[in-house]
Amino acid sequence: MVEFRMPSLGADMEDGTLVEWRVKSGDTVKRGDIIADVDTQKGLIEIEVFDEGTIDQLVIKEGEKVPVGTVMATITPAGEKISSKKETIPIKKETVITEKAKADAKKEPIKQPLKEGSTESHDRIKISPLAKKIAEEKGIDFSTIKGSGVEGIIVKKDIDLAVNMKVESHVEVTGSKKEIATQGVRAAIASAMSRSNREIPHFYLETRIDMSNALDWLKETNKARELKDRLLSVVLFIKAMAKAINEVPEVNAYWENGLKLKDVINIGFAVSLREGGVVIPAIPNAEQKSPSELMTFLKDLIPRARALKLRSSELSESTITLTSVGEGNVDKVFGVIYPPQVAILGFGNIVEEAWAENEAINARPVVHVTLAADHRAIDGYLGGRFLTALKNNLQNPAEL
Amino acid sequence: MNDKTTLKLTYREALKQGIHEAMINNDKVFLMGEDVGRYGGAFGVSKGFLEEFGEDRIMDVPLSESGFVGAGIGAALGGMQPIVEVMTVNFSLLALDQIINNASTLLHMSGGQINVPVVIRMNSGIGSQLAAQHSHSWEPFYAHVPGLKVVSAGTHEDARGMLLTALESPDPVVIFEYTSLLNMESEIQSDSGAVDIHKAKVRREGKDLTIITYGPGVYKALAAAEELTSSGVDVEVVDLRALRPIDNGTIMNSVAKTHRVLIVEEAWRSVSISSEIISRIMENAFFDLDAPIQRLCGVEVPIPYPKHLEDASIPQKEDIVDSVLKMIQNG
Amino acid sequence: MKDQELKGTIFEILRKIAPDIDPEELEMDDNIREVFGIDSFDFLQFIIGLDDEFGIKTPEEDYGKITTLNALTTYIKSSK
Amino acid sequence: MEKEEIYTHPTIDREHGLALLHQMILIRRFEEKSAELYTKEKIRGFLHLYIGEEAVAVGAMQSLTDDDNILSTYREHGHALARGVDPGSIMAEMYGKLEGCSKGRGGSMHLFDVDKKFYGGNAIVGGHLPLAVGMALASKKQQQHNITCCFFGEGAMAEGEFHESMNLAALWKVRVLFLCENNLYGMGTALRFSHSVLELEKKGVAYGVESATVNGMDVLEVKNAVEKATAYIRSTGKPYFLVCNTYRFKAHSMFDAQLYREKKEVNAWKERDPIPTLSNQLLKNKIISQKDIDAVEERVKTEVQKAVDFAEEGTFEPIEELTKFVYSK
Repeated sequence: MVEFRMPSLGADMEDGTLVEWRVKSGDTVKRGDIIADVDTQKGLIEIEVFDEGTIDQLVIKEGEKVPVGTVMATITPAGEKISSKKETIPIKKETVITEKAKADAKKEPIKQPLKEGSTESHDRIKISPLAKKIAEEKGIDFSTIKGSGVEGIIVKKDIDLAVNMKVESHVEVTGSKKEIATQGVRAAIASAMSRSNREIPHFYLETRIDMSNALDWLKETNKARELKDRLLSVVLFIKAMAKAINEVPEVNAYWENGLKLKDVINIGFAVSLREGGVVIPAIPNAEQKSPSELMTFLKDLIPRARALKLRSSELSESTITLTSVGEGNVDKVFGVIYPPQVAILGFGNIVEEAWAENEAINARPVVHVTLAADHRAIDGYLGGRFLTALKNNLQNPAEL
Repeated sequence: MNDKTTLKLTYREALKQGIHEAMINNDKVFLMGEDVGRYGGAFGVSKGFLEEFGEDRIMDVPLSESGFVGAGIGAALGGMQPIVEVMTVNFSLLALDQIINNASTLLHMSGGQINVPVVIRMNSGIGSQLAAQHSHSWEPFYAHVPGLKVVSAGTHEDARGMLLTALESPDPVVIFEYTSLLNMESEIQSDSGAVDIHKAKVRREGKDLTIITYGPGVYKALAAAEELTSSGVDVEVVDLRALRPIDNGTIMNSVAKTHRVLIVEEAWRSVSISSEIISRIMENAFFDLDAPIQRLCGVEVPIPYPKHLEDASIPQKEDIVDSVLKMIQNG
Repeated sequence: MKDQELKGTIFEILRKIAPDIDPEELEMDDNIREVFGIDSFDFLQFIIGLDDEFGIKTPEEDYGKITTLNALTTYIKSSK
Repeated sequence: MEKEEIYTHPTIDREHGLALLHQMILIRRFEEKSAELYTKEKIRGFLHLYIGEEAVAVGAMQSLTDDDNILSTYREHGHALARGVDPGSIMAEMYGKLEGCSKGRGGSMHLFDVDKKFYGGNAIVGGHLPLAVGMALASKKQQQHNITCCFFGEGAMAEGEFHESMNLAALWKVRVLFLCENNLYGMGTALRFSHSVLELEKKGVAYGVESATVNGMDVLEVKNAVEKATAYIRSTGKPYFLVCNTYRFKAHSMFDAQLYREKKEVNAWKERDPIPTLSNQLLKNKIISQKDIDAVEERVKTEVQKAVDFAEEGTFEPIEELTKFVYSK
């Protein structure tokens, strides 16, 4: 018995509707005879039969729509009872190419096996792939780091800094987070200072500045202000320094086989930590801030610095540094330059000292100011002009 | 320049020397194209060749791009080594059926029996206000077709040497040459000859950022890089040269070094070579990226006729400098 | 306001300025700024604290009169 | 029907007559089997049957030598079989098997056999005409005198490439036989809807190409016409344009309801079926007997089944080989 099935006339033909049988059971058919008319999306098509013999049974009725391959009729083959096996074609479709093999061929092998995300879930932190890779390799939890890249994304520079802040000598890190952080600070200072010593040929200048005008102005100003808005002398130092930089820009630069001027004035303000160590956050565009703006800025900056809650960008943007002796009765400090800067200004305490002027001596509030500078970049003459400008600026505090 | 002597010549001159050497090397090589003979080449590249090699080897053809490009491909099937010059890439659209359905597919359809060693040279690109129909940059289109090798002669050295190597290839090679470079003078080694056509090339070493480009973008990127040194930015310039197959190795090495990428091309931005390069970098050097990849491409407009608009529709040196500075300053 | 209470408030202000110090260690005549390393910046915050807690607006000239706990408590009591 | 040149039938010997008959019957049965296998989803893609046009392929191949190049269209099974491409390798190709003449990569429309100088089926109408001109150009440049024979339908004559190729062939004086199988329908478009001038051979005159037309349903007439054409080409080195008026009995391809033509017209042409046209002439002139015809049918039956078995036993190429044959190395 041979089955006559709904033929497939095109790859896009799924089914056919039997419109009319051209034969009935008992009819004999030979190869090529039209056995039925089938309607398809292309129109009515005459269907040939390829086997020879007599129609046994018409299985489907006219008007029926059936998918390709459905048995439509059975035929008793002609001639010998069972036509030679070879003649009939096996119907089963070749199991050809597994879906998976086809998919594999399309996908280009991705070179880097995708690393399993190792950091726990935290809201979407924008970090560059490179920075993330280094952070993971160096075990840095970057969730606290504030990025310095565009739109605040964390970039390699930020991670490198954090890595330096971590204990460099791989000391077994124990104790509270605070301790770890302060050890980090110590490590950062150590590496910066040794690099400075290695690379920068320091030279030093010093001067004594009469602070009478400045302090008088300060007293008058504070009298007129609310207690919480009172100014401290340090803002006058910052302002005077910023103005002096405008006059001698060479001190606000970096050295890279040649002096390269910085176009912004970010004064690194040294904040000493009670438990030892110092952090130097930058006061960006110091020259544009008025003394009271500087005061408000410091009120936010210093406590955060002390609590080690600084953004890494704040720690890396300074272009020149201001340091001071802090409390106690040391009268001057010679700083060590923070690479790649080329200068550091050191302020002692304001102390009452003998001051000789116009052949008379009297007691004046005096501050000892030192300048440490990179002799590759600048030399004594420029350093001197800078300190003189600083001195003059402090003589007329009202213009600061 | 090292001690070897150098040769000062125009890009046109370099092209001419390349063809001349090819014609001398092998008598199966012949040049066919519109106005290549009596007219001396639409851009003067084959001037004097008709007198030197004769009509049989310098064939002026009628304006039947499909016909004569198809015939060139047929001649390659028949055992010759034709250099088919399509006057400009703009006219190659008429011959695309021959290039895509015959040249690049016969090897595969015939189960490896048939090679098509044809070289198709096309002058391309923008400049001198030829307006939309004469200012196309179809590199991305041709670079999309498996079976073709596609190269871009962005320097004098490549204009001089790519053809020679292309003629050695048993498979069809499409060479993009550039109208805007024709009159430009530069120096090449006096013994400069065949050059590789499969590898990209670092035209300038640098460590801060990589510019990836091809064609007219190369000299512009180099000029921009020079200017950027004064603002302390050290740019590496990678000339793709091969647009199919693309040389991943050179690209990924550079990305691993600089971590920042700017891609420059004149073709329209969408579905361009830059789109492909960005995808490959994402696939192969994702963890070397410290900033999102940026690109400067052709503005998606049929190239306008007026000079200022034409200039504005493709990246210029100044645009490259600005983009690099912005990328560096943004960290 | 008894001395004991007064001292407690002063200690509170000090802890706000320097969280990791222990005011209990302070002897009545120790110089507060030196013992706890309070610089001019912290001291200004301290003065502001006194103003918030006791409503005393210590003028700059009086800074010298409040260097020890003793001096401080007498100063506060006298200014109320 | 247009007036055609009448050829007197030179006496044809028994052996040659049987050979022609055998080739036409092989093509006919091979195509019928292909249709059957298509309905059984063994063959996919497009399938364009040559049934009805056998006389053209068989007639033409008689005067084309082993050195001559052949370029064909997607209705190419007849040309390939008549050219001697192995039926098994054609069937395997349509099965997409590695043993196919194009390693399964081309399918029904892209049969290639360079040993037989059979440079493919081309599926872009008219796309192969410039190739033919180019191959003939290459022959000329290498002082070879072989012919490049290019089969195409009347539909291709509306393509620019026909006009460009005819002009180039005449301009460059190269040995191309432009052989048009005019089966009156470009897929579903009758001749009168695609050509302003219906006497197609006239188009050759415009390019100074020697042109002629012949009854494409009589293998002997086609044989003689092609003999004349190839002789002209070999002696003058100039191209020749021959239009064979023929007809396809089956649809354009498998999935075609043939809405564009009348059954009446199909039956009328079936009256001129090229196979009985030959066998009756040979029987009438007592050159062969009915027994001979039955023997040919039997031999063909085995040949076709052998081809099917060869295809059935063929293997599918592993996916890893996917990007082979894109470049040479």
